Amino acid sequence: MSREPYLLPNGRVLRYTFRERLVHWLAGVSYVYLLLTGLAFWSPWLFWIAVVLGSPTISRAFHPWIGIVFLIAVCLMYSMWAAQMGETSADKAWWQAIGHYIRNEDRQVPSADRFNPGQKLLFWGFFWNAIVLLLSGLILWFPQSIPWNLRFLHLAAVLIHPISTLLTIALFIIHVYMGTAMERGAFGSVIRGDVSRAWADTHHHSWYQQLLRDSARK
Amino acid sequence: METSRREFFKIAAVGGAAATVFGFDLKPAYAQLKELKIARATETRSTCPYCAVGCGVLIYTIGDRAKNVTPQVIHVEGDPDHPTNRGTLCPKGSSLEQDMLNPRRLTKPQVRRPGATDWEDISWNDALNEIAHWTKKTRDATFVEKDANGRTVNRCEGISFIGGCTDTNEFNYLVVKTMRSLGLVYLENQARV
Amino acid sequence: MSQASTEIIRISAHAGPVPGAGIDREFQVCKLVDTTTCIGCKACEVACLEWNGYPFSETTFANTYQTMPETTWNYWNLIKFNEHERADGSLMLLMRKDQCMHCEDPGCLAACPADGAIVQYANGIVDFQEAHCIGCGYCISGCPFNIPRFSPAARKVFKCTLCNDRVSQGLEPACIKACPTGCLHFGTKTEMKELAETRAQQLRDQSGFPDAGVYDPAGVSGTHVIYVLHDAKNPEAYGGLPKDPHIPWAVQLWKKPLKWIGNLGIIAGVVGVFVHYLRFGPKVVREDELRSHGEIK
Amino acid sequence: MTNGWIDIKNTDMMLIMGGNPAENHPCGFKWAMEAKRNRNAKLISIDPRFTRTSATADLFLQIRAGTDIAFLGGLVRYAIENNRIAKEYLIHYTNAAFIVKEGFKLPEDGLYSGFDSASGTYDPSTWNYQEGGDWSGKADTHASPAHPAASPSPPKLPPNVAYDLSLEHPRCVFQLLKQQYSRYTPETVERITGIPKEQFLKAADLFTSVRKDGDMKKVSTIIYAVGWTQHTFGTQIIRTAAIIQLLLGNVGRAGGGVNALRGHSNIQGATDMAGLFDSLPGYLKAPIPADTDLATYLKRITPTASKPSPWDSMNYYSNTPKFAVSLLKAMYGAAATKENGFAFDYLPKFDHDCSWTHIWDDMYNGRVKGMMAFGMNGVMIGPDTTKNINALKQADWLVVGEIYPDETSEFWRAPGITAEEQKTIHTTVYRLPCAGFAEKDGSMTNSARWVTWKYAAVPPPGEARLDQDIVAQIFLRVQDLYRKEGGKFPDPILNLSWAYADSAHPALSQVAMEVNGKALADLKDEKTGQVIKAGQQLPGFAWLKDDGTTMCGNWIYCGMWTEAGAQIQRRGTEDPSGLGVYPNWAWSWPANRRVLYNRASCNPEGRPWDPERKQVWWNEAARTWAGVDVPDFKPDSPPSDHMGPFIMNPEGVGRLFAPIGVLADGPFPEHYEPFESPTPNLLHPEQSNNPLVKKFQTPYDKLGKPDEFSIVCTTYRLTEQYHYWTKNNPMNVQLIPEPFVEIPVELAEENGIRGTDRIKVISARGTYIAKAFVTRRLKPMMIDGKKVYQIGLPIHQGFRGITEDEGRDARTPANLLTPTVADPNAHTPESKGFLVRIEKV
Repeated sequence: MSREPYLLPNGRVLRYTFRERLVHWLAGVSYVYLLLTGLAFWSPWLFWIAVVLGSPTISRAFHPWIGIVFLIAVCLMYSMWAAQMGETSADKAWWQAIGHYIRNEDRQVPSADRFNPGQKLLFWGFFWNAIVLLLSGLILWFPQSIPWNLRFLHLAAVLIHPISTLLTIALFIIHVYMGTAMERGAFGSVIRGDVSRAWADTHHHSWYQQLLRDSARK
Repeated sequence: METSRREFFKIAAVGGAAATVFGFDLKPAYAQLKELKIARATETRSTCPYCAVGCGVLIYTIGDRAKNVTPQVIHVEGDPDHPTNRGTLCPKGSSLEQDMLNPRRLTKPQVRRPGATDWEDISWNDALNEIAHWTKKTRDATFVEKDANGRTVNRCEGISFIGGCTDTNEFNYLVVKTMRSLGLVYLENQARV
Repeated sequence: MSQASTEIIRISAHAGPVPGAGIDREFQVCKLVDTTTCIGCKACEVACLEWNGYPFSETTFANTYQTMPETTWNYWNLIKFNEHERADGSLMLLMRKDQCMHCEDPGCLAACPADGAIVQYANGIVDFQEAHCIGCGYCISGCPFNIPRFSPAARKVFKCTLCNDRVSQGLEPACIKACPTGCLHFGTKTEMKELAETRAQQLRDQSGFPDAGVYDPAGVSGTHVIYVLHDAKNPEAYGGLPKDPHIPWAVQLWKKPLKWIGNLGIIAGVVGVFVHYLRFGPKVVREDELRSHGEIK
Repeated sequence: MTNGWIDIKNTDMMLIMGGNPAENHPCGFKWAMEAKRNRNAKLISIDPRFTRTSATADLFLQIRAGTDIAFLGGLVRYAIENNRIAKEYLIHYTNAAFIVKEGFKLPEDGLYSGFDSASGTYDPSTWNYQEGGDWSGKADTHASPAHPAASPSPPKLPPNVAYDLSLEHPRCVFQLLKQQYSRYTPETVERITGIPKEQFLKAADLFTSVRKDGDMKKVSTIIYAVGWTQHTFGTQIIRTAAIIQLLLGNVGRAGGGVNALRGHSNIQGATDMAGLFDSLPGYLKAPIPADTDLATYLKRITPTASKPSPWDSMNYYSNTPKFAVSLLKAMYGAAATKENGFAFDYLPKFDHDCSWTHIWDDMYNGRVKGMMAFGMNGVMIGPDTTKNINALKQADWLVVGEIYPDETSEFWRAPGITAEEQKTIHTTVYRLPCAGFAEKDGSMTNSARWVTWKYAAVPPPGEARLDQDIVAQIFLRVQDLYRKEGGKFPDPILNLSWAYADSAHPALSQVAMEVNGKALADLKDEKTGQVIKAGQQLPGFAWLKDDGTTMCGNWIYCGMWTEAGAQIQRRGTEDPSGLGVYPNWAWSWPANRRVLYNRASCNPEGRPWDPERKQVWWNEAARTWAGVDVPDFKPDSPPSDHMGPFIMNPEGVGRLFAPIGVLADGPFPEHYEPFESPTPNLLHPEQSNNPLVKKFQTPYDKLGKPDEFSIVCTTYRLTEQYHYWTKNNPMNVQLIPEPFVEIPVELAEENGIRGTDRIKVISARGTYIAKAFVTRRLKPMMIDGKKVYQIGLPIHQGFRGITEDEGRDARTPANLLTPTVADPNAHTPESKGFLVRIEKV
């Protein structure tokens, strides 16, 4: 864990460092671009998105390159957060209490560490899907280089790429919803980086308590 | 003088790529059907120069035979009226356009002097004069008027003419006329081989 | 050939009505390739290249008369040569003109995500529209015949157009016109089918090919290029003509059920979180608790 | 072709041998496919290789190159043994019933009677018909008159031939034919050709099935090309085919005939126009020293009728003097007078073989000092490229008219000739840029004898000039020199008729009109009263005169450009008979006749053999021959006159037996081995080869022995390429980019060769390098119990061309390998079937 002072002098708590925020938005923006261009090719009714984003040809040409950007961002996230995304014994209890969490009966939900199990799911979901999307995307990127007798790869990619995308979309919807509407203050945490102590205590009680303990030890 | 094949490919490839630079298409958006490239071209009826089926070919050239146009070949296809080929052509006939637009064609008279290791250009006038002199010199030197038995034979033994088999009847007739009059007996043709 | 036959009846990835849909099809065009009278002369290859004006490419000898292993983005028409031994030990040199089959139910069109990049005309021609092609290559996965070819230079996919520029002006395709032996024939689908069946019958009755037949695969609802084969039971022998071609199941799954499931899922997700918000609202930060602990003022 | 391209669609059976029309004449081959599709015609392909023609065949047999006479002789035997012959046709339309002179001997030992080993020639005086009348029932012994000693003057055919219509006389042509081919049993055929007996019998049965039970309705055709001609017995192979077609009654009939597929667009016209040392336009024989004046010459070349007395013979060549005099008038105009024998002395008289192979030999030996080559790549065409290159080194000058840089004009820098050596080569070479086909107008004659006019589409590029202008300009300058300086016998040069409006640029339309001929005085047809005024174009060769009142550059082309206009420019697409005659499309020699000898398509009573394929017939009411084609016959000769249908022969009938040295090497074809062969001649090992073939003596004229060179090699063209021309065309180069050698899988395995490996093909004369094409289309053969391999290589690559100039290819012309030995009749060299060995590079 970083040595940065998490309990800021102004009475707020540093939730995400600058590097983390940068990487998050690198991933976020690239994902959105991928999502929009992808959706344009997914449905004729959304094809206009590709037109708006330059031209369909540009969209097709940039999509895989932005995919690489997204993958880089995901890898950076992995290097930053993977250690904190391990499943703990407390997580199990959290999942059992997921119904309470959904109904906002937060008192009955076990307290969460820096990342709650939902966030961990988001992380790993994006991470593994990014890998899958990369592999299937590479095949789709260079369709002419797949020999005819390895055609099944191409066909598999045709199916896997959208399925994998759909999974990320599910995660993405929840992520955006929770980060904006549901947990007020979360959005600010990836913009400015800090949250209020109350916010930290509410949503990541264990983490906050640990921060307090660390600070007391000092 | 001779554009190499690789250069030729390069030129062609660049030309093809220019229309679509990195996906930006310069063509109008809703041009669904290509224009017929021979729509108003001039059609000339010719005969394929290759095998002896004698297929009728149509040579399409730019312009409408107006005086101010130098025709240029743009396409060749079979003559559908010709009873033998009925518009069909083999791979050789189908590629005749490349025979006419070929950068390898000879376009200047050349001479290789005795002992030379390369060609040099020569004017038509000089070339024809020199050839005429050679012809007369060799004919006069090798002409036999009477054979050992005193019979008139009037032949030139020192010159040979060999002709190809893709030139016209009229050309062949002129060759026979002129060469026999020079006294040639070594007069042969692709027809032999 | 009437202009009506070039009305567009299907458009790839097109939202909304198709201009020519439901048009009264006067007739559909069809190329008949009688492999039993093909002499592998490649006149069709040359005629195709000459008409379409593509540049020449370097080839190398590969122990065959075949010009190149496969068609390329600028070489749409290739005769495939195969030495084939019959059961009685006699040799056959099978020669088959390979090109776009112009499927009635085109896999390329089904797979294409670009609006208007692939269209099908009322006469049956499946045509790639360069101007609309985005170069994604999905058509390659949709095609059961291995036909669409990606050009890295142009970043677009190309294939045989069935010379729609000629056909729309009342001419036959360039390959058809050139074919010296009449192994290629052009006309309406109905008549070509009849001609093909007659020839197949003749091969069965007169020429000792009991399995001769017509290749007009039902898996893609028939094609606008049909073959007469000496042995219709073994189309693979003719340079890998698929026995039972159809739009790949992956493409079908993707374009039909998966699309609907996905669309529903996405809509359900968006609606779901909205409903959730209405029902439960945002999570509340427990400021009161902290305040009581004196951690915040 | 006796028939034509389109006429092939009328056939029921095709024997394609010595040719590969699917590859070399694809657009003509369509009519073979039409016959298959529309008539269920069968196609038999016999070739050293399984070709693309074979791919469409009903039956393919692999034959050893150069054993075609053995196969066809076997076919003759099979047809006779199984009575698959057209008896009535045979008796009335061939010389089957003619009785041959006593003293004639068949070549059981490889030699006919009359061979003189000192000169290596035959005295053909015994190859003649017996004089006499109806000999049926007459025994041989007491009928034969004393045999006269061979006369010094050339033998002549008797006017009144002895005959036996029962065909039983032991010396009648039919019996001799039967005897000649009795040796060609299926077993012998198998031993020589390598075709297993059962396969041979299958083919023989299939081909002769058209005459099953004597039915005359069906027709079969034989189609060949240079696979037959390029042998030291090439003419005799074609003779064998003719014999078969006469035996089966297929000549003159729609869908029948013996059909030579010419390999070049105007090879037919070039032959007709006599660009050949031994003939003059219209197949007139070129004069020889013995022709001391016009009368002697005309007497020698004008045949007299020779037939059984009750029969009639038109002997059309009795008109030869008219053709010859009209030609001389065309050439020398006013200078050709009755008094000077129409300037007969202006024509050169040849005294020895001046044919293709001799040109190069005589050039090598210093006799020929200058050469003009127009559109003719002599170095590549060979045979023996090395010899031709070395011959050119001896020449003083060479003029090449070409459209691309070619090997002949650059012989002095052929691969292997160093810059040092180039300095020692004293030949002056002029390379003149000529015009391509699209830049010239003029007429060309296709294989079906159709003379078609073409129009110029574009001007020649750069400084290139029209070929006819170049020849005219050279000639006019030579003429000028003789006019100014004098010289040896200038008369023919100064007096050559050159009445073209622009003498240095002769318009080909004017030349064509001269070739057609015109009246020089008012002419009147006594019968019809029709008059042709002086100066008018002649409507046909029947109008030609031997008194100098007509001129005609080529009598067989008379009728192509008449007062009614250019017949060769006609474009009528109607074909009322459906037989593919197209009488109003262009014009066909002779007299716009599309199928030669078409009188033979009717029975002796003048009714078509097959009422469904009616070409001509006798119209009793009008007392004339009528038809959808122009009858090749005397139009008012009723069947009762029994005029023979083969009006160009003095006999009036087809020749199963070719008498008095019509062919130098025998009246019947006999199997001889190619000069390089893996086996001695199994019929007569002591006389393996054609005894009349001349052997050359230069250091390059080496022949290989089978112990050193055990593989039979043949050369051929590919459909994608045309000779040495399309190697300059990027499209054709893309189709066939590199030279290759087709070798059997078994041979490849024995030598550890895989497809695309580079290999050397070595003959006694040179080495050819190319990639191996390992294929199952060539199989090892058993020749008299010995395994023999055949390989084949295309001829198209040389040392100038697109890929050659890039250095991608071995720079070896295929004709480095071929030997300089030629057919004694047609003088065509033997490029098909020679010996090589192969090595991996």
